[in-house]
Amino acid sequence: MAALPPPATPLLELQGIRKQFAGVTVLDDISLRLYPGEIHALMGQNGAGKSTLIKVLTGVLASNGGQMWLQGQPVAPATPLQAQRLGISTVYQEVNLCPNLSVAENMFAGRYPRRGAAQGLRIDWAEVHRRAEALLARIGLQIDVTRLLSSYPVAVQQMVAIARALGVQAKVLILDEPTSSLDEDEVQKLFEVLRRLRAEGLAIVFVTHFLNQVYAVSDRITVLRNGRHVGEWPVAELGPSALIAAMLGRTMAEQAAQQQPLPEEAAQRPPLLQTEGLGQAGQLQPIDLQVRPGEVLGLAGLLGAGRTETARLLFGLATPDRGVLRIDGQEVRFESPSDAIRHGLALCPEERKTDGIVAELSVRENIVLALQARRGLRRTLPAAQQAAMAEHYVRLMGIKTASIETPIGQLSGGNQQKAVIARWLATEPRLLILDEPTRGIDVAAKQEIMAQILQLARAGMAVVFISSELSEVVRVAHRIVVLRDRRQVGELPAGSTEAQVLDMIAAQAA
Amino acid sequence: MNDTTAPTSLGQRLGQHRLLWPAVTLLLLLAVNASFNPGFLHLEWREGHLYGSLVDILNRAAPLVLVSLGMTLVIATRGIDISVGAVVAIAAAVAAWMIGGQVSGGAPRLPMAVAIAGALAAALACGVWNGLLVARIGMQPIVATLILMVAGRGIAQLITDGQIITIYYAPYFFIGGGWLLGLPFSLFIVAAVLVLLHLALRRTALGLFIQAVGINPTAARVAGIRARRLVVGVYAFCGLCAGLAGLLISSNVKSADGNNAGQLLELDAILAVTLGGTALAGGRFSLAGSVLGALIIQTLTYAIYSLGVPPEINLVVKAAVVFVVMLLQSAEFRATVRSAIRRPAVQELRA
Amino acid sequence: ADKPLVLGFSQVGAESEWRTANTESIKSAAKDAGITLKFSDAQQKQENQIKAIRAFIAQKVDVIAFSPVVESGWETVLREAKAAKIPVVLTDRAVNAKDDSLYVTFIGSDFTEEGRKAGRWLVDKMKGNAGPINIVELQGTVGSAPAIDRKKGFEEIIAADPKFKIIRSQTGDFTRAKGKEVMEAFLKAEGKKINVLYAHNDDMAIGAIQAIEEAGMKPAQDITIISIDGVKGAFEAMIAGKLNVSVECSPLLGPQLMAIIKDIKAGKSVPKRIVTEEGIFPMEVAAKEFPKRKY
Amino acid sequence: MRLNPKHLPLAATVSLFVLLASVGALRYDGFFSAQVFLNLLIDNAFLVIVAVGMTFVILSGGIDLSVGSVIALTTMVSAALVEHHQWPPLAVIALVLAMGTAFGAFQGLLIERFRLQPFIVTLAGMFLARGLCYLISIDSISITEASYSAISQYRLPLGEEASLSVGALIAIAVVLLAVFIAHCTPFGRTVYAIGGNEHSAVLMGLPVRSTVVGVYTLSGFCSALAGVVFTFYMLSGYGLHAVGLELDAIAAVVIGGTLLTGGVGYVAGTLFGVLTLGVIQTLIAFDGTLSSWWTRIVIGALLFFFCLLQRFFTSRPPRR
Ligand SMILES: Nc1ncnc2c1ncn2[C@@H]1O[C@H](COP(=O)(O)OP(=O)(O)OP(=O)(O)O)[C@@H](O)[C@H]1O
Ligand SMILES: Nc1ncnc2c1ncn2[C@@H]1O[C@H](COP(=O)(O)OP(=O)(O)OP(=O)(O)O)[C@@H](O)[C@H]1O
Ligand SMILES: [Mg+2]
Ligand SMILES: [Mg+2]
Repeated sequence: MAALPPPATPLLELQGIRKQFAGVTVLDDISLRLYPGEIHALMGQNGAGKSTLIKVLTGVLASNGGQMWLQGQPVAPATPLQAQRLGISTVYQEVNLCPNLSVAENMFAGRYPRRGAAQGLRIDWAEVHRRAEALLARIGLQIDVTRLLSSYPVAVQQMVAIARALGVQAKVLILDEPTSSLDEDEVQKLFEVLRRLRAEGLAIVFVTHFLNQVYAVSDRITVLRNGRHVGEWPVAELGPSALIAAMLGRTMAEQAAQQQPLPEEAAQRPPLLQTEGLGQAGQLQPIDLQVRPGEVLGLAGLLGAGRTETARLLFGLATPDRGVLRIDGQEVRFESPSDAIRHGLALCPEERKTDGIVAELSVRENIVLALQARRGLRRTLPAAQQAAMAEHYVRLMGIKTASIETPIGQLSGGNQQKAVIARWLATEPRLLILDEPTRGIDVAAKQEIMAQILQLARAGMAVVFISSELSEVVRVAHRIVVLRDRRQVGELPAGSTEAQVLDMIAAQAA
Repeated sequence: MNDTTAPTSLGQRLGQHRLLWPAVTLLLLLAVNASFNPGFLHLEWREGHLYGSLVDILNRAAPLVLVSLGMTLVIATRGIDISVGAVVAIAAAVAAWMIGGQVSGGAPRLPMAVAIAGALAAALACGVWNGLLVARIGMQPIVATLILMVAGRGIAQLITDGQIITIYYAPYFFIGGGWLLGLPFSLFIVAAVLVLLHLALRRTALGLFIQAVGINPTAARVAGIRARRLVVGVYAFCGLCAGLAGLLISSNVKSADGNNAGQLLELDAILAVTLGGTALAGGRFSLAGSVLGALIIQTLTYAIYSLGVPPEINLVVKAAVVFVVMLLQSAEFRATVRSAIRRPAVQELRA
Repeated sequence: ADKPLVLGFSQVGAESEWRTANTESIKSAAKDAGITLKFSDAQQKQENQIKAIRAFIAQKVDVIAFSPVVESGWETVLREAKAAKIPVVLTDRAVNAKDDSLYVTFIGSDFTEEGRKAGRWLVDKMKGNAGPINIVELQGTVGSAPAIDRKKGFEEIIAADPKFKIIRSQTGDFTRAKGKEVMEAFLKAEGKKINVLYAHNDDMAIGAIQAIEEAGMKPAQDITIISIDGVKGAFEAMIAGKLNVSVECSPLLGPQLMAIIKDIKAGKSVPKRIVTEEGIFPMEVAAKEFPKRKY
Repeated sequence: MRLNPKHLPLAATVSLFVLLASVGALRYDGFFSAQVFLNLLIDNAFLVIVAVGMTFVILSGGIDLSVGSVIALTTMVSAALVEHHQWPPLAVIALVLAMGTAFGAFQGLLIERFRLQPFIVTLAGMFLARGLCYLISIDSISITEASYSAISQYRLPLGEEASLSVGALIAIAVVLLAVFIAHCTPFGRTVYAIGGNEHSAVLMGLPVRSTVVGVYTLSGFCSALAGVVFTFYMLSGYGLHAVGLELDAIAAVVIGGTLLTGGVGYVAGTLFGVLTLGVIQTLIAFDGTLSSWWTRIVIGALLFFFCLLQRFFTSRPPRR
């Protein structure tokens, strides 16, 4: 397929797109060509300008220059509504739906099937629900569509957003990191749908930080770096290392080796955190965990396996109604996260938009927030120390920001995530729980963060590591606890493979 | 989205300062007053203190400024407190009842310090009550404080037995009517609260926590901020401010009126906070903005009195000024005006 | 068969001392007369009064009495009372209904007359003065009946002589705090030009007196002060020589009301309009009168 | 039958209303009668109508403080035109409805076009509308016009001793229509979406701008309609009519289970919010022993217990 030469006229063409925020140029002379019947990967590091380009192209942001043609006609959508009317359907990076509406409504808002007299004033709810279920079934999700969107975890919300975009008759489909918290199964189902749409002649833009996904579905790749256009290649002509080089502007060192079992003397230490039958009715079956200082415990499972729920119970965000939680052998009960934090715990939450960032506060304030909360109101961190700390983490994690006083809401998604991780590293916890920490983070930064975690573990910190990316889990974990259907189903040692984990999950299904 | 170029010169930075437009409004109002009323800016030394319209405005604005400060913090945490007027009445009633006394003057029923402490304690208790309803029980701030707004005036009238209690004990008059270094003593109280609050926000993490809770309560909780305590504290502070305002008002008019003291003060306070540029959605706030907002309101009121505006059109004038102020503050409006001015000019060039 | 009479009384509110004295008078008089009182406070809202009257009708009380918040807008509900055969007595303020069979009688003061009394007193006092006499006026709440009528009555009298001039008139909402605040502004704007202050109630006058004193002037001497109501505070001010005169507006309607109710129930005919006895108290008689005051 | 958790606040409000009413019926003679309950509707018809308009505003995440003043202005304009200028009633009603709608639309445009805070815009609107009343007349104007009086006194008989007024019928119609708009039309659903997350609603391609203007326009219309009903109720125009009504309306909406932050709530809840406030007042009127200040304290206390129980019933385990 990819061998076919592209048709002469692009379906959508952008030229010389420019975008500035308060004088800072974030897009500079960007061009992009989309042909009918292709999946086009838009690649770049965190903060390269991918999401901004998408927002300009769909009328969310006004551009500061450049032109756009759709099927040869110049167009300039000024609002997302206009873009939709032109046949551009978009899934934006963060889940941008309304939590207070039902799943079905979120999928059909703005284009409800109507019924009744005179072109239909009245929404046909039965039809809405039927179509919503059908659409979700296409990407393999069977849920109650009349329930509120907010009652589902972010991964489900992400799939609902995708389903919404698939539900319209579009010419162009844009997906900005749609797979960032989906697991392998869901991703495969999504790809099947994308391939079908490609066959129908849609042009699809696909943004991701997972290189394997790029090579699995896309036909051509456009790479951005620092708001500039680096180049456009057919996928066959740009191998992974060349792609990384194009994105970073340099080559990347080899990935760290697989995690080794915990050294004998470390394994002998008494557990820092221990649960005995900890659970919550309807949310999580009783679960037994132990984490030792210096140990990285991986939690693996599919969507809805109960990993997030486990983390919330450990951190006092949810209240267990059975079982015991011990820290240093002492039984504890956490009423709120601040109790957990005082015992040296930290949780980097899964949903950065709702549970993580405080959008209007600066990067500095976001980074020092948890540490300051632990120190209390009065023992304020001096301004100089705050700045130094923020600068340190901005450098360490490679956070791309104009300054440490920039509101964090203005950072790109991946950079926000890095700042939230930095917030928890700054508390120097004894036990760090990371729930999908690498969500939306680019390849280079991912490596940096994994290295950081390993180094901290070597220095004696205990880590609970949760990720939908099995490859990450098997790489960093000393032990992997496998969950399924909100139940603990087994444990695997360091050095296990992804296949072994999947086998364990599947075995239980039988 | 903000597409302007980066501020470079001092002038540009000043132009983008968020207090610019409130300050401009205040100056405009003062200018209007001064042009219609030549004696307006005149200050003289009379009986050992400054005398003049400006002093009056500051003195009258003192209770409103205090309440606005408390309200600012409440609003910053995404809350609202519509009970402040009632709390003013309660504090005034408690103080007046405790001081009691006779026409002849003479000794108060309880020592003045006790009366003041009692009034402030009552106000603080009101604030804590509001805070607990909001933070513990989880009621919506507007209904939680509506309860006290309705019941509070009843409580105040219960204390005063429905009468206006006149206070005859002269030392008490100093709080809201006395002079220190030639200036009204109330200004010193306001200044003290302002300085303390400023220090508390600067020297401790209070400001950071309040904003974090106001912008994203869930994230703040996950980050380990004890949001509930903070919210209770903020409402308590707001109650305390209202209590102080109650002392000022009752001392200034030498009486406590359970029904009318602080009537509609909640609206004025919220208006002051919003005029000062703080959004009701919570988060970023500005104390100086609220002070400016309160001064704008009081200057406007004063202008209405001193310009001889007929009482029937007081409200229309007030509405007009509020419309103008908020339009001035809106970047979108200024952009519209600018482009409306520019467009004809461009057309002329083309012609 | 001697079940006590039940009276449903809907009060305007408790917005002033005058009003509380009025309520007190009615409550104690009902008790003395052995009448069961159903009391309802309308918090200054006409809607609430109408609701209360409907509730009284539903409870089948023997007599309904109320002090209307405003004069207009009572036809419908009074018709309902009439249909339920419950006699209605108005106190303190009248209603303007075309059909005057809707109520039995009206007991109360005449706000316009109070304004006139204040005006007459001033004309009398300023007889020897060639003028011009500059008056500032502190009005009650904009739109309220006493504010409108007291202004009207006062203006009616002083209009006869061009030497009287109202140079400033602003609302003080019937409260001390506002009265003081407005007077402060008047003093700054007009200074020594002000000869007379006319306040629509005592509370505003008391507030204004403080403002005058704080401006370094002598109330009742530098500025002649007239107010209405005759509450205790006003007498204290007069005794202290700070207020020239207060026109009485008596709130003590209770005993009269109870007597009328008994008459109505006994089937006696009652006059349509009963005016309460009201005096005018200049500062000279204040000390003598003060011990007799009940409110 | 299992209750959808979405409907829990609504169910709580309704049951608490029933509870309060039962308390009244048990304690006071004559309380348990059809007319007492119909009076709740008759006496609060205008409040129901404004509160319905307010519900949409609050659902969209805004607030409208101008409603009480718009009612006053409507009564004033109606009375002045009918009494002083002898306009035909139908023309007057059409005019005031158009006027209120335009007033709402004006506020909505300011809010939407210049990104102003609804609170100040409508607060200024509140000052303006009331100020305009005084420009017409500071005194109250009685309406003696025949058809107004006839409508005011008309009662639709329901059985033996019970009847409903025209205003109450209009209020019921408004509630039914509003329930339909809120739940079965794209406009209504867009209002919920905006309240849930305005930014998302924009990105979803919903007509946010026109809906925001529409919401305030609707509220302006409802206020004017409530004003018309109020004119029937009072047969007079007065600048001090409906003072503080905005707070009652907001309280009714919030008590009805709608979140002030927007996006969550029901029109039907608002109806019960109004009825609850009404029943509290009726209870106090029937009691008849409370002094002015105890009246306030008791209203406050009843509100407190109501909201407390409501919270108690509706508090759910946290998300998920
Ligand atoms: N509203 C804004 N104001 C100022 N700067 C902004 C704003 N939005 C984005 N930026 C800046 O634009 C740059 C590009 O951001 P963008 O979100 O497009 O990155 P991205 O390529 O999507 O990154 P990621 O992979 O992390 O999602 C970033 O440096 C970001 O800080
Ligand atoms: N594919 C799915 N279908 C239906 N429900 C799901 C699905 N995925 C998640 N859920 C919901 O998620 C809840 C448990 O999610 P939880 O967040 O604890 O699991 P998780 O393993 O962390 O999943 P995730 O990878 O999404 O974070 C369940 O209550 C379930 O309703
Ligand atoms: Mg992005
Ligand atoms: Mg999870």
